[in-house]
Amino acid sequence: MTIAADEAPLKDSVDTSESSALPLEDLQDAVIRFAGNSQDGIQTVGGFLARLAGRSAREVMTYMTIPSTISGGPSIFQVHLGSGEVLSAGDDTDFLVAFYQHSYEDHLSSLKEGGICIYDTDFVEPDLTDKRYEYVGIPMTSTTIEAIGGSTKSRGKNLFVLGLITTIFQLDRKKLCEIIDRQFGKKDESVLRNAMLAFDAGYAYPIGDLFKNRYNLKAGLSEKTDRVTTDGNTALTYGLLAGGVRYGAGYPITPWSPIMEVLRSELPKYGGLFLQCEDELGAVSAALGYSFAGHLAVTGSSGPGLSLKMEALSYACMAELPLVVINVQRGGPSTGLPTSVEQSDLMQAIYGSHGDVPRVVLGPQDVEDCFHIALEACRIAKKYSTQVIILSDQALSSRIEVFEEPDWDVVVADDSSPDLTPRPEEFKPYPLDSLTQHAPPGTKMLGGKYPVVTGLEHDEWGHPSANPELHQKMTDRRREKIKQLQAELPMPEVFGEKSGEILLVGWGCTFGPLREAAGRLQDAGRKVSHAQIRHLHPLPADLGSLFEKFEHVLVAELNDQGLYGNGQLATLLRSAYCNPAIKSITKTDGLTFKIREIVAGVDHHTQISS
Amino acid sequence: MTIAADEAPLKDSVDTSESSALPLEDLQDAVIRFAGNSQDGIQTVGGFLARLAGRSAREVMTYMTIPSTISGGPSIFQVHLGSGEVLSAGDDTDFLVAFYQHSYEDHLSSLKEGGICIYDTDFVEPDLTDKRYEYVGIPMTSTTIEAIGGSTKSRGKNLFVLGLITTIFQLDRKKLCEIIDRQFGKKDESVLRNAMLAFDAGYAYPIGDLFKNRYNLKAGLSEKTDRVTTDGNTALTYGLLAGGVRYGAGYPITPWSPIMEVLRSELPKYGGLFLQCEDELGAVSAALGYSFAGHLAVTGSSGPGLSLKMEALSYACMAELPLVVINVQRGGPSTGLPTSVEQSDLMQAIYGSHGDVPRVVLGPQDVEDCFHIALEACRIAKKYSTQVIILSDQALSSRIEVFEEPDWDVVVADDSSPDLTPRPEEFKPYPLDSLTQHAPPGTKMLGGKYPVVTGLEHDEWGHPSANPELHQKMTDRRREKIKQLQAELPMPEVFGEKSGEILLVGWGCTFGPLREAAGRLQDAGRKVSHAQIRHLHPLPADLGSLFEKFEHVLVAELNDQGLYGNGQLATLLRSAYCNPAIKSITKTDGLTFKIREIVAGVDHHTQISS
Amino acid sequence: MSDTAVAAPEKLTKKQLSADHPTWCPGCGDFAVLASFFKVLEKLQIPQEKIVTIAGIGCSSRFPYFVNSHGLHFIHGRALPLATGVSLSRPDTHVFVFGGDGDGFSIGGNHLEHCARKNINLTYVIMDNYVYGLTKKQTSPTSRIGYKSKTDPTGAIDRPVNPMRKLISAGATFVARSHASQVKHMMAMYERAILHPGFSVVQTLSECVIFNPGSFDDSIPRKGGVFETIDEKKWDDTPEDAERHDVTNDVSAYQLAEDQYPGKFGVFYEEDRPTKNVLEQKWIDASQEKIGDAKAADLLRKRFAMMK
Amino acid sequence: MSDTAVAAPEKLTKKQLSADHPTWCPGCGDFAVLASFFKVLEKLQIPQEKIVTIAGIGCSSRFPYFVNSHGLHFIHGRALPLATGVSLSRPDTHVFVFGGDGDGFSIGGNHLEHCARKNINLTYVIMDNYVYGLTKKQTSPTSRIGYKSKTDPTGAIDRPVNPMRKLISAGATFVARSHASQVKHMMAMYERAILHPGFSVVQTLSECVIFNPGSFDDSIPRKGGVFETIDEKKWDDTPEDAERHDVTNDVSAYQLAEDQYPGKFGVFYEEDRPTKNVLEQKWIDASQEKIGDAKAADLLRKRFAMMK
Ligand SMILES: Cc1ncc(C[n+]2csc(CCOP(=O)(O)OP(=O)(O)O)c2C)c(N)n1
Ligand SMILES: Cc1ncc(C[n+]2csc(CCOP(=O)(O)OP(=O)(O)O)c2C)c(N)n1
Ligand code: SF4
Ligand code: SF4
Ligand SMILES: [Mg+2]
Ligand SMILES: [Mg+2]
Repeated sequence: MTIAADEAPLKDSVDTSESSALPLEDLQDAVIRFAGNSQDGIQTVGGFLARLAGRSAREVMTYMTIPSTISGGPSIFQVHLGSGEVLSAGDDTDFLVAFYQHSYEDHLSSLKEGGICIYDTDFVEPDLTDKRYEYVGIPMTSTTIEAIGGSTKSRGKNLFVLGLITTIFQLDRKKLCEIIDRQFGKKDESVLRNAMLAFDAGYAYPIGDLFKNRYNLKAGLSEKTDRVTTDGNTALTYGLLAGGVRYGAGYPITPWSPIMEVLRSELPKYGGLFLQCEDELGAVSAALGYSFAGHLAVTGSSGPGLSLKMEALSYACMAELPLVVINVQRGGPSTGLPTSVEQSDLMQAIYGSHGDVPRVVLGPQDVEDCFHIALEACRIAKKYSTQVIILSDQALSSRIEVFEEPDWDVVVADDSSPDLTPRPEEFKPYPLDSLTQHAPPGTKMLGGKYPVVTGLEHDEWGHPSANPELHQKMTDRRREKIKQLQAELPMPEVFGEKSGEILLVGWGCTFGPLREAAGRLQDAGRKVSHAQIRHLHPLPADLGSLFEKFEHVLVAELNDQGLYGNGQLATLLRSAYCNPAIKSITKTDGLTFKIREIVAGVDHHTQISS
Repeated sequence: MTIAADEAPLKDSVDTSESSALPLEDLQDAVIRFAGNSQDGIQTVGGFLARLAGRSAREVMTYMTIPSTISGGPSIFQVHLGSGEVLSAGDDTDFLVAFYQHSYEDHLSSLKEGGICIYDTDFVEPDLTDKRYEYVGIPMTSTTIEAIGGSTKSRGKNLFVLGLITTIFQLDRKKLCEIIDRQFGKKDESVLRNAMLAFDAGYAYPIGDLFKNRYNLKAGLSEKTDRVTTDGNTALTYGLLAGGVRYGAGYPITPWSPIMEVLRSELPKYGGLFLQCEDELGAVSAALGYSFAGHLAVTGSSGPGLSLKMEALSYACMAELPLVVINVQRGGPSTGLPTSVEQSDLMQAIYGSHGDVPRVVLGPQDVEDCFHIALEACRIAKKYSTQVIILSDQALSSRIEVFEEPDWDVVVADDSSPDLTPRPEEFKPYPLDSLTQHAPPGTKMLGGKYPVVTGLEHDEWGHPSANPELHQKMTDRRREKIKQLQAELPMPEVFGEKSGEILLVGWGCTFGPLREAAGRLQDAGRKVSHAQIRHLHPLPADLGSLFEKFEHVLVAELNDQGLYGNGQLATLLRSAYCNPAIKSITKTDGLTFKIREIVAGVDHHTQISS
Repeated sequence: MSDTAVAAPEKLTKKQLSADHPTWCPGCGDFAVLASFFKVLEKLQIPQEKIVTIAGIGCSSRFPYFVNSHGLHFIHGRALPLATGVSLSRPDTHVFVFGGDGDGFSIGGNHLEHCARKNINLTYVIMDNYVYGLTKKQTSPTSRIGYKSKTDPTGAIDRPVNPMRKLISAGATFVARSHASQVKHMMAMYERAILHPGFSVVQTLSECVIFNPGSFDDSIPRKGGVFETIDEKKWDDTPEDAERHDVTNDVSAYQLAEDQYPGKFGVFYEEDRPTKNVLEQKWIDASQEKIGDAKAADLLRKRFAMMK
Repeated sequence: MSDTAVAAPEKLTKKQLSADHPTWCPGCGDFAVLASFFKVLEKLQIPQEKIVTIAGIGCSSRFPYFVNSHGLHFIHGRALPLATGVSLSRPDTHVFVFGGDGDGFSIGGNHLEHCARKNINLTYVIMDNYVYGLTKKQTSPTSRIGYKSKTDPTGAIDRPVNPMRKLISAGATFVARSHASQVKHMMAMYERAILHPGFSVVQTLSECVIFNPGSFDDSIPRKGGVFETIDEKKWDDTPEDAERHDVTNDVSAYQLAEDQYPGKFGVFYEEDRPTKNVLEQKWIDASQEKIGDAKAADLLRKRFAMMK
């Protein structure tokens, strides 16, 4: 059953007249938090709203929590919809939709003063004497059951709420129906019917007596109404495909698994394949097998799995085999907080392998950037025959954002089959003075001598040697090629003036909160700028001189301050530039930064020192 | 057959009268390099000379190279004997003993001008026109064969040379015979007899026409003649035993294997055991099993194996299980230069695991210190329930030095059996405000609730929790206990003034060359001091203020300068103190520093900036 | 595991043994495994403080949280070597390892094999649901060919591990197979495994009702399947006995394990071979006898004298 | 490995195939393995540039340096998964893996098992010397009980791995055993292994003359031992044939492997089962057929349309 939106079974008789009589209030943006249990399908609803934003010239950012028990448990999905730029999922919420008493109790404090708590009267008994908020009680569960017919119990409550939100916020019902149809249309006929019944029950729910207003989310700046709505893991995955990755190997782990699952399904279409291995050691080895065979390959994992790949990554450096490595970071140490965000694997990415192992580390700053960083990683890995680690994280992995579709004719990599052109007699796989790619199997060696790729120190021909001068020269070679890359890296974009009192510096998923914080401080009259560093190792060459133009360089990161009071990126920056203006704002509570935490950190450092 | 020295089969008729007629030259110290093949037993001879030094109030340091092929190959053993402090194996040599043409050709340049090349006329044809050196040709091989009787071929040549050296340097023949006897006395009777025959043939060799002098190595400052002569691996191993380690697990790898081999043989005597595992992942896991069971345990490896332990070490941090971890570093990346020295695993030791993983890293500065650092590691691991990584290296592992026997009544740890005293109801394994040890299996929990040790974030009782504040607090706890250790660490000993122009800083095996270089520069009138850092992470608390008192803080390390021009320790120090006076002297040629390389590095940095 | 009959002063009950309420999904097979384990512990009356439950990572590996005993929740795939450390160094404890098919046969497959050949004294229960549960439905090494997972959207193609054969050939000294839907059978298997001196393993089919529902219906009689148990030789010289399975014969055990879907249930193999625990202890005893009552300091002093 | 009969234009000779002179100790068994490998390659005339030799770490694992072909010397224990990557992504090449008992059965034991069940198309020669050679005489997983090594000064106590049983139960599709002192036998085994389509393994006893001298004398006739070869079934309906070994029967193969010292030599097991290479290629072909001649950009465009 496929129902085009205009054929959607919304009965004409649905009476929305009463609620449409409410006065309209214009909103620039709104933060809505759905709080329930993971089984309630609130992610689905959140995803629909995000996708609608992508189709209706609005911006969106989402945030969700995942219960740590297998059988599910309390979970939230927060949607920040806006007409201007939406940079974070919002510190505080304007609307709280509470499904259960625990949802209400745990999340009420997230509401701004004057915010509205919409609750399910079938499960929640709010304390109406708390006058900081407004309360709207609706029998969500029973109304849904009534609408669908008793059998399916409370399933569908999420779509009831979606209907409700649609009417409250004057959302585009037709587009939403299309989106619902695409999700459920492929399933059993009854599934779509029930979904639409629940949706309509919410849409038609008489809210006239309950709300003071209806709301109008103004259309955004972007003209485009055909933008892409997706999460960071998905963006990253397709970036790899666009970048020319045709082979991959991995082992499941949260939150990396979705990347490997999509690659496993997609790669055969591209003539490649993804191998699920027995463990991460096998996975990185198989990936290096592809590289040796002449392909651009990927492996990845999350923290614990990355630790297991460190020995083979040391080999890859010595053998100069190209490889893209994904680490979707989560809370550590050890199994830690597997479904929370943290940025504590940066040092490991750079320094985790034994020996002097120069390699490249990149950090995408938002969902769209996951796509572009993946492309860049592919390019760098190939050009420099090096390993590029992409540090994504749990927040980026599951967060939904809207962005413009890439220009495929520009971004898609050329033919990525192995280069088997015969190599001339004088071919050296590791010349001291230039970049090269090794000769993969199948290549004829015209000089008659075939090469062995090795993890032992070796001469220019790849032949093992323990000659002291050679080890020095080859160490130089491995370092200098990464410095050559460094020379071509762009400086990070600076938001605000290029000199001033404070430069806020961050990396990865904290882009939004940092930029918002900078904006807020600028509005308050302070000379604050912001730069998000996407090239973490090597750092862009002129970064040190940018830093010198600020009184304070405050590096905000979701990791620990360590033994010397510096977060991981701050440690790197301080050591590279020896600039005591570089200070840290860190935390490890498994949550992303709130704007006010950054502002507080700025106040702290600038008061201390002024 | 056990021959006491005075019964040694040295015929009275051996005529040493002729050579004893040579004039005696007093020497403060002498560097002798034996260059041959690994099969020639030159290590044995070097070891005998070192042991003799330990017994005769002289100082010694040795240095050897190991051939990289299994079947053996060119190899050297260098002995630096001295009456004063002997800090390095010597940049240049006074005497070269060349067994083969290749030995002569490869090592002639190691001789100081005027140095003496003693060569085997059966194999070597030197270029006598090179007047920089003196030459003494002796038919070592044929004389040995003659002495022993043809059957054993050139075996025994090493002892012939030892005899020769004994007579040239007026060494204590009686003590040497005791040492030879101890080595060979347990074997077949003929082995000892042949050894003594060869030794005596060398001892009696008529050198009167060949040498201008005989030499007298003056007795040293130390009164002691019963000091210990051993290598770094051995010293470390017995340090662990003295420190209370009773259980261990590992997997073989050069140069770590000797430690596990000795532990495997020794531990049963102490009531414990060492487990050879299927791989390094199994080994670190088994070691954590012992820790959980209430024992002090050790695991170890070299670079590649350490990489494999990184995941489990992240667990150990989260679970707060005590563990001593040895890394006998070698040249990297990957398999690299397995029999060369390098200090390139420091960053990995500190930052190699995923997540924020505070742990302790120590670096012994000489062979004696290997023993004491091991003791200290045991103490810290137990007291702070933490993981202590000891970074030894290939040079320390095989280098022989002389030192005083420890005072066993002081150093040996008390009873190391698990603490199974019943725990009271209020017992918390991870209290926010104090150090504790977990309750090992077998402990009665008087409150009736039994604990689970976990790698998930947890509350004070060890119960998993994803509570944001708790994760922050527990991260603080894990960091602060290491900072507590930091507060009790002693400052490194400073050689020279506590302020001045230059502070030379190093860690690990470079102690000797750095101190010698500092001495040489001081002699040349420069204000140079030296400090070797043994506590690498955390660093002693006041290090930063020491550094401020010097114009230049030059950190010399055997690793690469990295992307920003800083070696690994320098990177840490710069980031901790943001002191731009901290600069690097680095190299990676698989060899230890020569004094002149350090002096050149000092000149380079002080010229650049002055 | 052996030496279990030591009775605790107060009687150990299921109530004392229960810790957190399991976080498994309602209907998960693992509940029954836990319940059976409790019952066997009640029966054997092992002192509570001597019970040690160890696990890696997975749904099944959360087991230690649900047992009120000393426990350790380790990293993925390495529970066995960790447990080896406990077993070898603390012969006074009773070491149990629990885990899933991914933990045991995929990432942990090599440790399993070496633990088996070394015959480490412990009991290992593999809760096999033919899928990665915790990470939400990827193919596991025991997933059947054709099984549709997130990593095999068109159906699994790799030949699965045959757990019984793997264990028998690796040298495990007690190898059995049971089913979470058969509490009595499970209890019997666990009890025998615990009483076996050495490395004892019970693969227990335990349905993942979320990601692999119905996977074991073929072996559940009330769902129309057949629960075929192994008829063990009684050595009673009857003609019937000739047909019965000799659990000490590794080749017939291997043969018996040929068909694994649904396969047979019961003890496949049992062998009396000295444990590594005993062999190492012998060496320790011999060494200690040799040194007499020398203390650590004496031993060290003596050794250092040799280095002079 | 399969598909090997493609003749190269110029004839491939041992001379062309030789690279560095091996650094093995004089007398090491590995020399003979290398020589036999050269002879088989000469016979099969695989194009030189299509030969890929891959190894982990160990004395035996230095093999690739001695063969003038594309080669890779990897890290300890992981040669098989690396070779898997090459085999799956480059069906035009011939992938050979060489290594020792430590590399293959200790640290690499799990990869071996999973490579076997997945039936990756490659040929693996294990040069088994019952010891760790490169690291100088530690006990290996195949060291015999009682063997005195640096890690078992009083003699090894752990039951060794039974390589044939391990391989058969893991699902390797060609499992054979040979001896470095028997060049003709080795050549026959290697040739059959190479011609076998799928995962083929030849355990080859190869004496370490330095650390385990005389270890295989029991199986060397000129040293008074017995070299007992497997008498394979000829399917000729003779009464003698009933006694012969059916290489397609995994249970009798398993049984045949019971005694491993000195054990039997020859092919224990051979099975015709689709390789993972073929199965994955089928999926690739089906996927590509479905998408017609869509280019990468088209596929991406289409996918992104779904995200709007
Ligand atoms: C090193 C590492 N790799 C991967 C993971 C992710 N992971 C956790 S459990 C698991 C597999 C779970 O399957 P199984 O062992 O069968 O247990 P089940 O959940 O089915 O009971 C995986 C892959 C991890 N935690 N650590
Ligand atoms: C991760 C790691 N662990 C350990 C080693 C050390 N190592 C190198 S080869 C080897 C074992 C060699 O034995 P085997 O595989 O039997 O080969 P052989 O030398 O006997 O031919 C070991 C333990 C290493 N290189 N890397
Ligand atoms: S996901 Fe499956 S295995 Fe995990 S608890 Fe739920 S039912 Fe059990
Ligand atoms: S040590 Fe042994 S295995 Fe290694 S090359 Fe020598 S003889 Fe061969
Ligand atoms: Mg499972
Ligand atoms: Mg071997």
